[in-house]
Order: sequence, then C-alpha cells, then structure tokens
Amino acid sequence: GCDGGNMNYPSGASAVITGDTIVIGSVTTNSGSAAAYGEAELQGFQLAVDEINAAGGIDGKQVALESMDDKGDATEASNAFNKLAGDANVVAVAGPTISATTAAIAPLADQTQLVTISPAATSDSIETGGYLFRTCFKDSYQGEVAARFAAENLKVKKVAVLYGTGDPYSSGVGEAFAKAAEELGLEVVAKESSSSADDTEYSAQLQKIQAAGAELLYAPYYYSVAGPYIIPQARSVGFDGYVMGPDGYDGLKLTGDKSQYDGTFYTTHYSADDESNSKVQDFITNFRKKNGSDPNTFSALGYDTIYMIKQAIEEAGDNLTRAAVRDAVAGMEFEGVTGSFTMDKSGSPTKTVIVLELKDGKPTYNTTIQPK
Amino acid sequence: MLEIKDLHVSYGAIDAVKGISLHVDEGEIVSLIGANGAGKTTTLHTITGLVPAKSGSITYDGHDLLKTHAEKIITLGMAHVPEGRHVFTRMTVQENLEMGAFSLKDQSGIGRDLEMVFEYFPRLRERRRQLAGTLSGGEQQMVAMGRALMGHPKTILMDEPSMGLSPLMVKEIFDIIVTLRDKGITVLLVEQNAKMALSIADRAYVLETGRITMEGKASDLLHDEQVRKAYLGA
Amino acid sequence: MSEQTQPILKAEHLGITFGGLKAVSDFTMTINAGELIGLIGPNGAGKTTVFNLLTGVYKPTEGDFWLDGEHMNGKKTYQVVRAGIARTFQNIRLFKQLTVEENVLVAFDESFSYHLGGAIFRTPRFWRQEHEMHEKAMDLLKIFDLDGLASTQAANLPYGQQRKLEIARALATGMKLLLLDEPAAGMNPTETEDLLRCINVIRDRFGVAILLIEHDMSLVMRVCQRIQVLDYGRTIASGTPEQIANDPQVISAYLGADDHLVEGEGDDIVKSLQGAKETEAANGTNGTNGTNGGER
Amino acid sequence: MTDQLIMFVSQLFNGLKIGSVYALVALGYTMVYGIIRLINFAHGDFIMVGAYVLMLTIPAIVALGLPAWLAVVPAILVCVAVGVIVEKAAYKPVREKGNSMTALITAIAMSLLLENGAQAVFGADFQTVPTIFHLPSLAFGKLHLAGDTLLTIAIGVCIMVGLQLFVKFTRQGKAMRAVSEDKEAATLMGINVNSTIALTFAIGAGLAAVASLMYCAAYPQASPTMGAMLGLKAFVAAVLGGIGSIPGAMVGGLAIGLVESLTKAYIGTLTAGIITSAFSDAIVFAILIVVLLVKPSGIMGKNEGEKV
Amino acid sequence: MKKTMLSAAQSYLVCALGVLAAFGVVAFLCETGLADYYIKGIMMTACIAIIMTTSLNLTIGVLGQLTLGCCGFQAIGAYVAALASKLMIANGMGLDPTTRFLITTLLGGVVACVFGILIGIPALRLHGDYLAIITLGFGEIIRVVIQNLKVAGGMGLDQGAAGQALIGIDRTANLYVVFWIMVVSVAVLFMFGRSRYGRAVKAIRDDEIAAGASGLNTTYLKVLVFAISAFFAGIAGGIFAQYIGSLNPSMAGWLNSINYVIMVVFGGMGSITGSIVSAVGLTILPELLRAFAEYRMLVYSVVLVLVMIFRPQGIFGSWEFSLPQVVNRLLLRNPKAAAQEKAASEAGSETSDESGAAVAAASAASKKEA
Ligand SMILES: Nc1ncnc2c1ncn2[C@@H]1O[C@H](COP(=O)(O)OP(=O)(O)OP(=O)(O)O)[C@@H](O)[C@H]1O
Ligand SMILES: Nc1ncnc2c1ncn2[C@@H]1O[C@H](COP(=O)(O)OP(=O)(O)OP(=O)(O)O)[C@@H](O)[C@H]1O
Ligand SMILES: CC(C)C[C@H](N)C(=O)O
Ligand SMILES: [Mg+2]
Ligand SMILES: [Mg+2]
Repeated sequence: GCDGGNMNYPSGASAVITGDTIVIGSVTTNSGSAAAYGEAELQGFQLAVDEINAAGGIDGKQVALESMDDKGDATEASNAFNKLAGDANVVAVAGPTISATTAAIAPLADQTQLVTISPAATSDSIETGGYLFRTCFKDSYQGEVAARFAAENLKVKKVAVLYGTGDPYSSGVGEAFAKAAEELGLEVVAKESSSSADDTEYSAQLQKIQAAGAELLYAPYYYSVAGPYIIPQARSVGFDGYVMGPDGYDGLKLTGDKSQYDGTFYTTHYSADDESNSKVQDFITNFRKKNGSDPNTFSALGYDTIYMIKQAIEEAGDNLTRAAVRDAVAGMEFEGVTGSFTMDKSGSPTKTVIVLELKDGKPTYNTTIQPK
Repeated sequence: MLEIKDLHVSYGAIDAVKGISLHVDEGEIVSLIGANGAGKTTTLHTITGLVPAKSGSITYDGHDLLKTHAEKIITLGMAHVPEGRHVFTRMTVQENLEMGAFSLKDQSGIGRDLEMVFEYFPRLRERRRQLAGTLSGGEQQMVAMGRALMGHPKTILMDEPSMGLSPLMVKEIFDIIVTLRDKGITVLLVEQNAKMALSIADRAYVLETGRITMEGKASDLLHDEQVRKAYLGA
Repeated sequence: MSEQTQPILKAEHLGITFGGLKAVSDFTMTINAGELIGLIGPNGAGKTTVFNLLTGVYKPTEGDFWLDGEHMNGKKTYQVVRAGIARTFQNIRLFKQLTVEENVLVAFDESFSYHLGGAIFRTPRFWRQEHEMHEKAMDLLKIFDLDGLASTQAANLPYGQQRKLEIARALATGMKLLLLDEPAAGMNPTETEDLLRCINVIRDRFGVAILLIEHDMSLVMRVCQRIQVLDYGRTIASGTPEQIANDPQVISAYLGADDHLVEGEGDDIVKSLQGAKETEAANGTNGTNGTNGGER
Repeated sequence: MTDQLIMFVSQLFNGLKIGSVYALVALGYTMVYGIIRLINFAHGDFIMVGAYVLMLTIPAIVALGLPAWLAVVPAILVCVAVGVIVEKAAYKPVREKGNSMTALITAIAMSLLLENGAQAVFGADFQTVPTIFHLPSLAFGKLHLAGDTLLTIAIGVCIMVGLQLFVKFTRQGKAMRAVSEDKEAATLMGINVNSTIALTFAIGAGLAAVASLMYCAAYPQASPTMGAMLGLKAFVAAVLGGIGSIPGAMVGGLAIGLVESLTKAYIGTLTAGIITSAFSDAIVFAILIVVLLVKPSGIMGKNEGEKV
Repeated sequence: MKKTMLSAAQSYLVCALGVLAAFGVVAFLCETGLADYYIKGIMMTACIAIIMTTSLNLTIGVLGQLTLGCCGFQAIGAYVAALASKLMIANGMGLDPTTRFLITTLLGGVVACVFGILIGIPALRLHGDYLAIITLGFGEIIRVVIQNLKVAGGMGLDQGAAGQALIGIDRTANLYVVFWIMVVSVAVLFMFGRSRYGRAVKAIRDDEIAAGASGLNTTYLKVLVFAISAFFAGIAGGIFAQYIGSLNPSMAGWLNSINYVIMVVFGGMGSITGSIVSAVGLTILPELLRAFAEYRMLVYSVVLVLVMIFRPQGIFGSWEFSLPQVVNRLLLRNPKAAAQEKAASEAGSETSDESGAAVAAASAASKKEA
C-alpha cells in the first residue's frame, strides 16, 4: 500500500514523556535576511530557560533548549520541525520566527500533535488553534487598533499607508489598517507600496504621500527599515505629520537628528517604562546582564513564549503528554512581560496593546488600548 | 646564448617532451622541425615559462629560466610569437603593437618602431585602427609578428609564423627573419614549412614524439634523405 | 559530361560591408557538379568572408546566390547546410568533448527520423536507426583512417586528424557543395599529401563539388580545375591554374615575384606551370638570385 | 515651479543619488569581470565589510577631531586586504584548475562565507553607522536637493573619469586590458598576470569601500546581508551598461537608479494603478532584458562578435 | 558504444532492478517506521532536489548555458498546482487525492514549460553570463508578479492581500508516488541525453557555430532544452506545493536558484548520477551540520570553496555511475578478461576520466583565441 509514503498521517502523541530533563524545541531564523529577529527571539528563549533552571526547573526537572535554524526557508523549517517532532522527549516547540515559515509548520504541528507557539508570526492567514498558537496579536488586530488610535487619540482625518508587498507581515498590517481606517471614516489619501519590505529608498512613494496631503503616515515595516530609511526620508521630502507603525518598530534604529522622529507612534506588546508590571523591569535587567544590550520586542515575546510553555507543563503535571500540554495552552491565562492575556479558541491571545511615542528619540509610554 | 639540457615536460599524464637538449648561439637562426604533436610548441612554451618543466635546465644569457618568472624572461630580451597568434582581439592593431613594447623601460622610441613594423607589413598600416579580432587570419599573424618586434628582442622564438599566410607573405616573413638575423637577432624558428625553414636556418633540430632525433647544419638536413622523405614531401 | 544545364552554385554580385570596409564586392561564381574550384588571394582578401556569405553566417549586403536553382539569400546556417552546402573552418571547430564518432553523428542528425518520443521510449525505430547511423559513420570515418579512433575524444586528436575529422563531419551532412577553408594550414608536406589523397577520394566517391581556399600552392595548383583570385574583396583573376600562375596581377599581389631572399614552398609547381607557358619571359626577367630583397 | 515639476526634479536627483552608488559598485564589478570573466558575487559583500569598518572607526576618528569621512581610509585598507585575500586564497587556485562555472560557485561561496562570517562576528542585527556628512542641502524655492546627493554624484563621476584614464593611459591599466583579453599573450608581453589581477581586485575592493561610504551616508546602517541585493542591482547595472566598460558601469548605474526612482513615482499613475510601485524591481529587470535583447553587449559594451 | 557483456535490454533490466532495490529500501524504512517524519521529509526534499538538479543539469551541464532562474519556473509550477488543487477541491471534484496530485503536478509542469518556451525564445539569443543575468531577471520578475497577484495570496482564491503566503494547500504528496515521478523524470532526462538530441545539444555546447554548420537548428534545440528544464522544474514545484502545504513568492528568488546551480556544479556538470548524488548530499549536509548550529552556514561555505579548489570538476566530473558496468565487472570473474574489459570500456567511454577533463579544460582555456 501507499500509506507508508503518506506525508500527512496523524501520529498518536499521547505517550507520557518521562525524561530527566524537559526538552523544549525551538525553530528560529538564524541566518539570512530575517536572522536578526530569530536571534532576538532565541535570546529571549535562552534567558527564560536560564532563569527557570536557576530557580530549580519545572517540577524539579531541568529544562534543555534544543534550537534549530530554519534560514527563513519553509523546507528547512519543516525539516527542523520534523526532527524535533521525531524526538519523543520534546514537549513543545517555540517558534518559528516569521509567518512564511510558520505557515509551513502549521499543518505539521497538528499532524504530529506537538504544541508549537510562535512568538511573533503575526500574519492572519496562519491557521492557529489546533496545535499552533502564538504569543503575539494578529496583524489585522494591530492594524485596526492603530487606526482606532489615529482616529480617536490623534484625531486625524487624512491618512496614508505605505507597505512592502514582499512581506506578509508588512502587507497584512498595512491592508488591515487601511480597511479599518475607512470603516472608521478616515480618508485614505494614498496607498503606496514597495517591492519588498527591505528596500532602502522610499522617497518617491513618500513624496506622493506628502503631495496627497496626508496628516498621518502608517508605514508597517521593521525597525531596521523604518528608523534609518522611512522616517528620515519622509521628513526630508517635507512630510511633517504623524508617523505610525506596528510592533516591528520596537527597537527602532535612530540615525542623525533625533527630532525628526518626533511625532512617531507605534503599537507594541510591552513598554520598558511600564512601572505597573514588575516583570518588565526584571526582564530588562536580566537581559542586559546576560546579553549586554537592551531587549527588543521579539526577545520579550520569546521570553514569554517559554514561560507559557512552562506554565502549560506545570498544568499538565504528571500526565505530561503532548496532548495535555496542548490542552493547557488552549485557553490559558497568562501574565508576562508583554501583558496579561487569555489564549482564545483560535489560538491567538487577546491582549492589551501599548502605544509608545518617540520623544527626543526615546520611546515613551503613551497609552494602553484594551481589547474590545 | 640559449641552452636546453635534458628537458622533460608533461601535461598531467601526457609526456610531451622527453629529455631534449639543444642550444642556440648568438646571431643564429636555429630551426626546429617535426610532425604535428612532436612537442615543438611545448618546447617554446617552456622556454618562455608558459608551461612548467618537469626536469632539466634552460639557461639564457646566464639566467636560469626555469627559476625565472615568465614575464621576467621577456624583459631579458626574449620575444615569442605564439602558435595561434594570440592577438588581443578587442584592441586595435596599433594598440596590439604598442603592447609589444610593454616591457621596454624607455617608451620614447615607440613611434619609430611602429613605423618599422608598418614598413614590414604595409597591410597593418591600413588597418591600424581596426580591432585585431576582426582581422583575417593572415593579418593577425602579421600583428603577432610585429608585436614581437616592438620589444627590441635579442632573441625571438617563432612558432609557425608562416601558418595561414599567402605565398607572397610567407616569402616576406622569411625575408624578415633573415634580416633580423643580419641585425644580430637570434632566432629559434618552429616551422611546418620545413623546406623554407631549413633553407634560411643555420642549424636545425628534428623533433619526433618528444625526442630530438637529428641535428646538424640546416643545409645538410635539407639534403638528408630521411628528412626529405618525412618532412619535405619529396 | 559535366555539361549540366544547371550549376550547383550560382553566386551573382555578392558583396558585404563591415562598417565602411568592403570585405567582399561583386563576387560572381558558378560551380558545376563535381567541380573542384580554388579560391585564393592575399590575406584579408575576403575569402573566408565569401564562405561566411555562402553559409548564412553573414547576410550579403548585395547580390544573390542560388544552390541548385534555389535562392539562398537570408537563409539561416542550418537551412543552408540542409539545402546542401557544408564547410570546414579556418580555425578548427570540432565538438571537442564529443568522440570522433559522435562528431560525425551530429552531422547526420537530419537523416534520423525518430523524434523525442522515440528517444524517450527507446522504440525499435530508435535502435534501428542508431545502429544504421553507427555503421554509416564508421564507413565514413574509414575513408579518413579515423575508424580506429571512433571513440576518442575529438580534443585529444592530433592536429592533422582534427582537420580530417572536420572534413568527415562536413561530408556527413550529405551536401552537394563542400567548402574547405585552408585545410592544409599547419600541415607538413607529408600530411598535405595525405590530405590531397582524401580530397580526391571525396570527389570520386561522393561526386560533390568543392570550393577550396588554400595558400599552399602545391596543393591548389595540383587539384583545382579552375581558380578564382580575390584581392581587396574583388575578383582580380580567374581561370585555369596555368592562367593564374602566369597572371601578372596575381603574381604581384599574391604569388610574389622572385625578388626574395628565400624561395617559397609552392614555387616549384608554380614555376613549372609558368615555365610551361612562357619559359623565356620568366627567365628573362628574373634570371639571377638577387640579394637586394633585404630592404623591403 | 509647480509641485509636479518639483516632484519630478527631486525624483530625478533621488535616482541619480542611488544610481551613483550603484555605479560605484558596478565599477568594481566591471573591473573584476573585465579581467577574469568572473561575476564576483562577493563584491556586494565587500561593501558590507566596508560598512562595518566605517561603523567601528568613525567614532574613533571623530574623537580625534577629524572629519568622519576619513574613516574611508581604514575602510579602503580593510576592503583591499579582504579583496586580495579572497582572490589569492580562493579565486586563484580555482581559476588555475577549474572552469568558469567552478569560479562562479566559488564566488557565491565566498559571498556566503563573508555574510555568515560577519554574522558570527557582529550578530545578525542591523547596526547604526554614525552620520558621515553634515552637508547643508541646497534650496531652490520649494525644491530641496540634499548635499550628499550631489556629493555622491560628483564622486561617482570623478572616479569613473579617473579609472577610465588609468586604464587607458597608464602602464598598469594597459596591463589590465591585455590580461583581460589573453593571459598567455599578456605574459609574453612581460606582464605579471597574477599581480595584475590582484591589483584589479584591490582597485575593485577599494571602490567598494568608497561605495560603502556613500551608501552609508545615505542609508546609515550595516548588516551582514546588506550587500546582497545592492550587489545584485549593481551587477545588473554593470551588465546593462555593458560589462567590462567603465563608462558603461556609470551609465548603467545611473540608469537603474533613475528607472527605480521614476517607476516608483509614476508607474502607478501611468498604468492607472494596474502596475504599482511594488513592481519597481521587476521593471528594472524588464528594462535590462529589453536592452540586452536589442543590444546584447549592453548600452556601451563593445560587440565581441566572434569572427568565424 | 561500450562493449559490455550485457546487451542493451539486459542493461536496462539491471538499472530497473537497481531502482526497484532503491525503492525497496525507501519502502522498508517507511513501512517499518524506521523513517519518521524527519527522515521522510528529507527524502521528499531530496526527491524534489533531484528533479530540479538533474533537469537543470541539462541546461547547465549538457547545453552549457548558465541559467539562474530555475526557481522562477519551480514557483510557477508550484502556484499553478496549488491553485488548481484548491479549485478542484472548492468545486467538489471528487478525485482521489493521488489522481488530483498527479493531474495538478503535471499541469504545473506544463504551464512552467509554456513559460519556459516564452522566456527561452528571446533569452537564448544571449550567451554565458549575459544569459545568466537575464534568466535571473526573469526569475525576479516572476517573483514580483506572483507577489502582487491577489489570487496567489490569502486563504481563498479571490480574497486575501497580495504578498500573503498561499496556505492551506492539500498536502497530498506521497513519498512513494514522488519517488516514482523522480525516477521517471531522471529516466526521461537520461534517454534524452543518450539520443540524437543529447548529442546535438552537447555539440551546441562545444561549438555553436559549428553545430549550425553541421545542420543543427540550434535555436530550436536550445529552446527545447530550456522548455524541458522548465517542465521538470514545474513538476518539482507542483510536488513541493503539495508537500509543504503553503507557498511564498520568495521561493522564486535567485538565491534559491543559485542553490540548485551549486548542486549541479558540485555533482559534476553533465553527469546525471553526479547531480543525483549531489542533490541528496547537499540536502543532507546542512542537516548533518545542525550540530554546529550558528556556524553551519560558515562550514557549508568553506566546504564549498574547498571542493571547488580541490575537485573543480565536481564530485563526479562528467563521469556517470553505471550499474550495468558494475555488474559486468562482477560477471567477469576472469581477472585478465576483466582488465581488458576495463581498458576497453575506459578507452571507449564517452565520458572522460579526471585527467581527460582537466586536459579539456586546460586546452579550452589556452585556446581561446579568435
Ligand atoms: N594543453 C595541453 N594539455 C595536454 N596535452 C597537450 C597540451 N598541449 C599539447 N599537448 C600534447 O603535447 C604533445 C606535444 O604538443 P605540441 O603542441 O608541443 O606539439 P607541436 O610539435 O607543437 O605540434 P603542432 O605541429 O601540431 O603544433 C601533443 O601530444 C599534444 O597533444
Ligand atoms: N566581422 C568582421 N568585422 C569587420 N571586419 C571583418 C569582419 N570579418 C572580416 N573582416 C575583414 O574583412 C577582410 C576579409 O577577411 P577574410 O577573413 O575574409 O580574409 P581571408 O581572405 O580569409 O584572409 P586569410 O587568408 O588571411 O584568412 C579582412 O580585412 C577582415 O579584417
Ligand atoms: C519576527 C517578525 C519579523 C515576524 C513577523 N511579524 C511575521 O509575521 O512575519
Ligand atoms: Mg605547435
Ligand atoms: Mg581566411
């Protein structure tokens, strides 16, 4: 028969995992152009694992992190994931980093019944809720929140969107913002796009946006693009309205005159200034101690991801099976550095969104938007 | 002037030259004849350092050529008109000729030397601005020859200079070789056209499958029965 | 016998210009079946260019030519070849990494009738034809004494055999007119003799017409029935070897008068041809072995 | 000036700015390709190396009270060293034993090596390069032209002219041309082929360092993969202009810069939104393809039509 | 041709048995559960890589034209197959999964082939590095176009933002089926190479002008090769789509294409068996290097450079591994006869040994003049 060749058969993963150590797998993008995000997540994972072990592990067992690189490539990601899934000791997987690889993992997670939590894959198109979950909010949600903030807090009327078509994240958030903005009665005066989300030159599009009379520019790009390219170029073509971005702005790289970043807002998962959340300050201190640099949002999400897994394992208790861990993640209530949330049925958390504003180049807390 | 002793050269597993010894004295025309694949070209290539030797020695003017870099050998006053012409196809005829003077310290006489070459090959004067790659085969041969002369060589190695030339041109080329000798330039000449080569050379060597099988005064070889049969088609 | 109504090749007023340079102009020639014609001329006269025109490598800027009455202007090389003109090259162009036999088989390509499906499914026709062609190729190679080397890589052949293989390959296209571009260049007299024998065999066995470019006068004068001489792209003379050898224009532009220090390879034959015609005149002008040529 | 015109002129300058960076990089490609017929895929990565050197040395140089752009000196030194080492350690042995395809794969491997090496040393994250020029921008009414744009263009043109003169008239330049055509014959002219190739690599790498200065002035950050797309675009520029031709590299670079910037600005309007600015990369390639099909040797390339 | 003890038919039989044995190993591993998801995934990836590499080898190794756009065709095949499969399912066509897989994959191949012809006709007028850059350009154009096609993104066929991943493709690729598709592809490429077509294509590689002068329609043959390569790349894409389940436009990017070029050169240009070995090897190598974590790409690139320096002709050169020949040698117990046989087959072999290839390369390099 052909069944042995079937790549899509379910596997019974209800075996109780009995190792001396608890193995958590991770699949991140550590080489290629998205490596920076994977590295940041991995730093977050590692910090959490170290902290847990220092505090005596989970249920007395030490935690080991088995990390895999997916090079940002779907095939590599499936191979890496399959390797982890084949190891009966692996309890859960943290990752993958980007939506493109996560989309490829989604069916595999369900099929191998291995719970997988992606810290930052935000694309709406990824099917979550089976064995795949995420720590971050979704693109559509973020775009919508941003539109709400623009309309209600900044009170602008004319907005413009600029996004990169090469990247599901950039285009996903961008489209979501545009749609929500229209629904909220804002006028989208310009909708521009770039060939990819890591172009360096945007002045042509920005000039058109400026000419269209936009009061606010929504530019969902990563920190490495928005900081050195988009915002300075927007200012240099004479745009002096607000600039808004998504969580990708976290860790924005500033260049030149800091004042050009005034009027920049972004939605994110946590704020370093958040005095109310004691975890945040501890996280930042420990991260600095370990890595000698400030954490960005991806490290924070990675850090929370491991703690979510820890919480689920503790909940599963003695009956430590992959299925039990999955059930513990679904519907879990969690308090982490990126906020407190409930994991909804569809596998994405319903979270508070924090809006930060750059003042003299420093991200400062502006407001917290509660989920509807 | 130029002395080769027990030279062995191979290309990987193929032994092309199997222990030849020969010498060329100052002001002589020495001719090297032999069938296709005998190793004539290989010998010349080894002299100018284009191909490494396996063993043996080559001395020139007191220098050990096997220990000298190819480009240094040229500055010792050696010129090589290679088989297959090897002109610089995307340079003009004149630029090609100027390249010939590359190794000269004193570049002031180039104009005069160009005139000399154009005297020898009036055709090249007509074509001085044409890209050498579009020249006819024979015209390219003239460029290769002229280019070698531009460097004021003391010794000149020629690999089948008459190949592809019209009968008139062949005669002219041989005239030039004689004239060069008369000016005191030493010539080592490889030729398929054995009859003409022997008729102008002072001495000659016959090369067969990597070995020298005969040597002597050119006029003697010209009348040697064996040579006549094998190389003169008579 | 060769009084055919239609010539194999008819070229009329062919010409081509390269950026202002008239490489060939007003080239007119007819070749009848089984004829062997020589095309000679100084270096750069335009001989190879004529070949390139006749094989569709260059498109003539003026004039027309016909093969067996079929108008050939503007045809692609492979179309010209299939119509019946094959050639060799001045610089040998073999398929270096293929074997000797494969070089010939490639030129047989048109005679194969199996197609992609036949190749992929290895139909009986495939086997039959591959076998047939193998036999035919071996027969052809035998003429050139190359059959023993059938499975040698072409690049590893000595120069002289590469030349012969190139001719064999040209023959394999099944042409009516064969163009040979300096086949004897780089050969010593013994090898040239062998080549001469091959050319005669080809003409006798295949009955094709041959147009030969060659600077080796001993060869040209012996095998060609007629010779056409080019200089600066124009025809300066045409006729029998004897007429050509005695044409003053040809002598001064191509053959060379005797004011040289050395004598040429083909001189014996040329001289004998000249001698046959006008012994006196030849002796009268160049009686002595002058040594005044060094100044040239 | 109307707004439309201002938009057009500033797009023009924008295109020229990025175009002259492409041109600088393309010059390096063209030099190396010209001499050893190798698409040096690692060339873009030389720029990355230059950018990291700038990032590391500018603070020290500024602390010494010197202008930041002097950091180009250490950048040149390091890039030249890297370029020559890559040539000697990898390309030369492969060139001697392999074929053009092997050489190409080696170049790709060197590119991977440099990128992953940089990642191992500096991490995958982007790093900010300090500001290099503090040039005032020129204002013509509402039209602002950034000072560094003009400077980049000027430097590009100067280097092109300099290189062209160098190759045409100096001894070393002639040696380069000879080596690029026929190494054997070049040797017979008394040219040291290996040192000529090394010199070419050194010049190419030095140009990459200058390019990284201009690039970082406009786009101030360094990352391990920054050279990949830049290198590809610059290579396309070199081919478009006619690879091997120095003015060609300049023309190709500027043309690609202009096409990019003008398509981003106008293609949406021109095609009524069917083709958007997101297609700009595709359009650049489409233009390259059309040019090559019409003129197979590129805009300024010499036709090397093989004589049969 | 080679003188062997086995007749042609027997040789084919030996090869068929070899393939069956290989299939037996795969099936054994799968049926016994020795191969888990991971191993099966790698085998699947290897099969895809083999199809890509052997077909690319036809263009690069046999025709001698460097193309850097093969993943553009792979992407076309993948998207076509994925969309076709989605359409079939959406329209409730009650095909069994394997039939649907075969139909959609074939469709992917055919559409890729059509694009191959459309692109090949203009592109193949160029040569060498110019062709490389132009095919790279076509690959990038394909990528950008897919990226901007609404139909290629999002959940359904008519919704979703451009640039999104195409997800939820039915993962019907079955390792056994794919194995046999791979076998058929390789066999077709092999038969093509050992026929008048293969000879003609190699002739074009060696000297295009002489090929024309031997009566070959070089344009037609070049486009044919390009189309065949594109067809199989499309097939590989169709398999990929229905194995991985989600697609991203970036798969068409030039970096991916270069990966396959590396495999071809690594295996040896013109050698189908070399391509197979290198496709499998280079699929497994990065997996083995996982232990080196962050240094694995460094190690990979160093390995690549070292192989190019010390074995520039690739692992196999242009030599083909031939099972029938091995069998022949085993059959000949008499050592003397075996030696003779060996000598004959080596002298007569149309593939050159190491020194032969080196000589050819050296003389090609030195005789580049007009
Ligand atoms: N680059 C090379 N690689 C391998 N073998 C070579 C190479 N060049 C020459 N040979 C071989 O070396 C031997 C001598 O060749 P060489 O070219 O020196 O002969 P030659 O006497 O100059 O012949 P010809 O008259 O054909 O020019 C021949 O067997 C030839 O096949
Ligand atoms: N593609 C081209 N571009 C420019 N000039 C050319 C081209 N092809 C040929 N020529 C010129 O046309 C003239 C005739 O060249 P051709 O090769 O036909 O000469 P030939 O008679 O064959 O000479 P040879 O006996 O030396 O081979 C030469 O002067 C050559 O420079
Ligand atoms: C790590 C992030 C860059 C991932 C991004 N949010 C995505 O979905 O692709
Ligand atoms: Mg020779
Ligand atoms: Mg000619």
